[in-house]
Amino acid sequence: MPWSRNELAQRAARELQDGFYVNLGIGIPTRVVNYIPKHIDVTLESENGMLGVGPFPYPDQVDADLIDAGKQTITESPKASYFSSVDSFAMIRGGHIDVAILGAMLVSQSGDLANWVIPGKMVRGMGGAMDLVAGVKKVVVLMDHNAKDGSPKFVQTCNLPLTGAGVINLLITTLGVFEFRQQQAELIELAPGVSLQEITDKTEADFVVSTHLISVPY
Amino acid sequence: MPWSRNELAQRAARELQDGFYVNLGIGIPTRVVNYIPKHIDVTLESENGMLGVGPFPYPDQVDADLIDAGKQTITESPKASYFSSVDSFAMIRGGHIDVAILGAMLVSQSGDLANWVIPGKMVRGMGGAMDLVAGVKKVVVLMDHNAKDGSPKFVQTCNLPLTGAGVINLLITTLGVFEFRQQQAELIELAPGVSLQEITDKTEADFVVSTHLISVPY
Amino acid sequence: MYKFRDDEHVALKDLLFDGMTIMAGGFGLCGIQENLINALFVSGVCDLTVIANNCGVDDVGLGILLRRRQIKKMICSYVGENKIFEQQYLNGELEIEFSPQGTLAERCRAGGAGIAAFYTKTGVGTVIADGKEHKVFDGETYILESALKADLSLVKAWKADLEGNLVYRKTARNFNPVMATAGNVTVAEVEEVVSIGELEPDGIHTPGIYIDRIIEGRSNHKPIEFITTRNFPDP
Amino acid sequence: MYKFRDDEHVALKDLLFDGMTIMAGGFGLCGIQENLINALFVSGVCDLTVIANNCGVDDVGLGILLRRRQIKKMICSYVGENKIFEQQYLNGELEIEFSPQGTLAERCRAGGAGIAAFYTKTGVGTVIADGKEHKVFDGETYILESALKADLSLVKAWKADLEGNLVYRKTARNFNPVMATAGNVTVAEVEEVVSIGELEPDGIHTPGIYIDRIIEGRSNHKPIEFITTRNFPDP
Repeated sequence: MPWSRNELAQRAARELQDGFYVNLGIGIPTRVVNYIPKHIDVTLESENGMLGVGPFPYPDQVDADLIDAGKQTITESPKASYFSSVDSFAMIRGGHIDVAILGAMLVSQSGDLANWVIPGKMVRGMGGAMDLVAGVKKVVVLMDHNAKDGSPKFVQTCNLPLTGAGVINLLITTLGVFEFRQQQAELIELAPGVSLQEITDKTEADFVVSTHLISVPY
Repeated sequence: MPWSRNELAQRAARELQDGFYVNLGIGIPTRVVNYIPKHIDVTLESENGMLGVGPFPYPDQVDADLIDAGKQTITESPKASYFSSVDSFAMIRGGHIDVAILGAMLVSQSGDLANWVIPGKMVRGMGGAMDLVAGVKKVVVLMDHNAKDGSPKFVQTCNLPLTGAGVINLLITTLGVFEFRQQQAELIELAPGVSLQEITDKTEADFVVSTHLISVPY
Repeated sequence: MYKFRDDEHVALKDLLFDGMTIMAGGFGLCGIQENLINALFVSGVCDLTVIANNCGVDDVGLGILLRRRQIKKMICSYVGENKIFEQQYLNGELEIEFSPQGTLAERCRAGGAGIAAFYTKTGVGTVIADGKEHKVFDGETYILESALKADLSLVKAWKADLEGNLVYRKTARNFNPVMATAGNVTVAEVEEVVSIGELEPDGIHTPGIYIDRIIEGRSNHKPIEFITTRNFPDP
Repeated sequence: MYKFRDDEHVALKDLLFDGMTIMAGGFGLCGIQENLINALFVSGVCDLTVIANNCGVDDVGLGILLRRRQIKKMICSYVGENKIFEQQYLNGELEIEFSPQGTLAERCRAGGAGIAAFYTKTGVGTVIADGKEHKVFDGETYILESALKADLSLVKAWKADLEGNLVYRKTARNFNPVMATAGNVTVAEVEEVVSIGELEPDGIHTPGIYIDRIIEGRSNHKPIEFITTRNFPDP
């Protein structure tokens, strides 16, 4: 059975290590915060200018001067620091953030990411996504393995404008986990009960299968 | 009679206007601070990272964390702010400082400045001088008109490594004042009692004489 | 004292001209110049090129300038949820230049810091790289991005002293400090003006050299785009 | 807690190797890492390329590393008054690369900020421009300067919390914040370590993300190069 969206977030949380600085994108990635193991100390960055993002505020704590990159009201953790957009993206582009976890529209077999243009809708802009994928040490992408109409989202070539070319390190879909090395995808893990046959059938991208493939019967 | 070094500083102070942000070089330029008219509010910048340099400290105020670009102990004025070397030179290079007043070894007729290599001595480096002359809105140079051996210091071409090419806006020597426009020098003022003949004889550089030349009999 | 102005209209009056380029700090509706933007609206200045990370929403922030069609071109990273914007864009009345958020910030920094252009990895292999110079450093490809400057920069800070030294509050800092450096003239709107000497010199975010005029904002609504909260814990 | 180390020797021990590149903040003797530099001296690590604005004086700061001939090359803007330095340089034992002070700072910033290179006006028409790419923007000539990075950065701050958030004091800030960003590993020496939450989040100069290890300096002599004072006013 495929992973649920919460299980995607839970699987992504396993990529986090003690002391990591992490940027979480809008959507499913924000749920990762619920699955960070208690014994691990992770600092969340928000690209509008802070390190040490805390949980949502209680209703009487809401502060208009304290929002995250998704423009939602947040709180600060005790170790928080604030800085300008220039300093924030110097940090991102300079490779100081350990992991960025992002959503995707399409992913290509060479690790290209397309997540800023939604077909048929007006282009609203890439925000900080291009900077994040170009700069962060490890880019983890979470997405449904297929679109609602069943069409593959992990494809040979993205036919949507790219956010970054060959930038993805790890792709976690509802059916499995792919690692990218030298812009070559390798299937390393299957969601419980998902067969190699099933994931192959539902994928357009070429990929190799790890000799250490993790496969759990449901 | 030529201007004394204090009179050079006094003449340079006349270039300052209310609200100006000013960088003063080491040597004679530091004396300019003694001649700033009381009714004028000028903010001194030190390129090691502060605006609002105050006077030297009283002996019991000396603070090792508070020095100017000449590595001398100083104090802060009430409106002072501190910033990093990066931000300091962003300010300088970005053209935010109104005037820099500097010393010189040689000046050429096209406004080239040579002040970082002393002949016969080991090269110690240019420090922030190249950044200042490239970035500050108005560069004023103060120097003796001739070297100790009588040789001209305002020359056709500098035969010393340059600090900047065509960067000088105003040259104040012990004999007079030259303005540079389109890398062409124009004599606009003579020190009291100095004749056009005398300054011409003691200058190697080509210059034009202003139709509004200020000449005061001694 | 000479930097302080009585209100937003007085502060901007002689600085505005049709066709000018204006930078405005802010991220979404956080750290925007409510009063100065209102003065822009009232002035009717038009054919503006606006450089800002976003363009407000329909009735708030830079969005209000769209009602009088004052903006000709936006340089931004994300448009936001803005129906009038979408309409004017689809009608061809409004031009957009998208710049990735970090590149946008860095281009403004370059403008203020005397850097003409810089090489960045951001956008390599995307439409953003089209027509730009590519160069390889240490085996990696970078693209050349150029500086941005403005005729006028509008910034919002928490506090200012009369010298123009500014302190921002939390994430309302965002693009404000960098845009303060890249305007030919910079006007700051603050919540509180304090005496010289009240701000800690080590804690000043924008030195007064960058600020030409200051107003104390008359209204500080500080609207919030998305209020998200958690429940109070059980007692 | 995991960033704090007992002393300067423990903090550096496993990070040093011959031939490495080290950045060190400081301007003259102001804001230098007295204890960490001493640990470098004691370690005997050699063939160093050192990137710093200056090289201390004979017996203080980076100057002490010259006594054991640990430095192979200096990248700096000004050598300072240093007899041993002069001697080793004239003997050809020491290589110097001069970079204008602002260009040096900006090159370190580029290294830390993912900018491969940038165009600046500084140095155009001087020996600094020799062999560098020239390009005209808006009628003005600029030269291309490249990023600097280091295997190890040493910085001095006033206070740190255990997360590594740093606050500097007055002009001792200088090159320290930028060098904190450009080291593969960065070690901070501070005068006082405080608990998490004690530093004002809006007032932090270097966020902890840049700091890998922290020590509280055992000695803080803070020597002064030139003591200049004025006389007490007449009573």
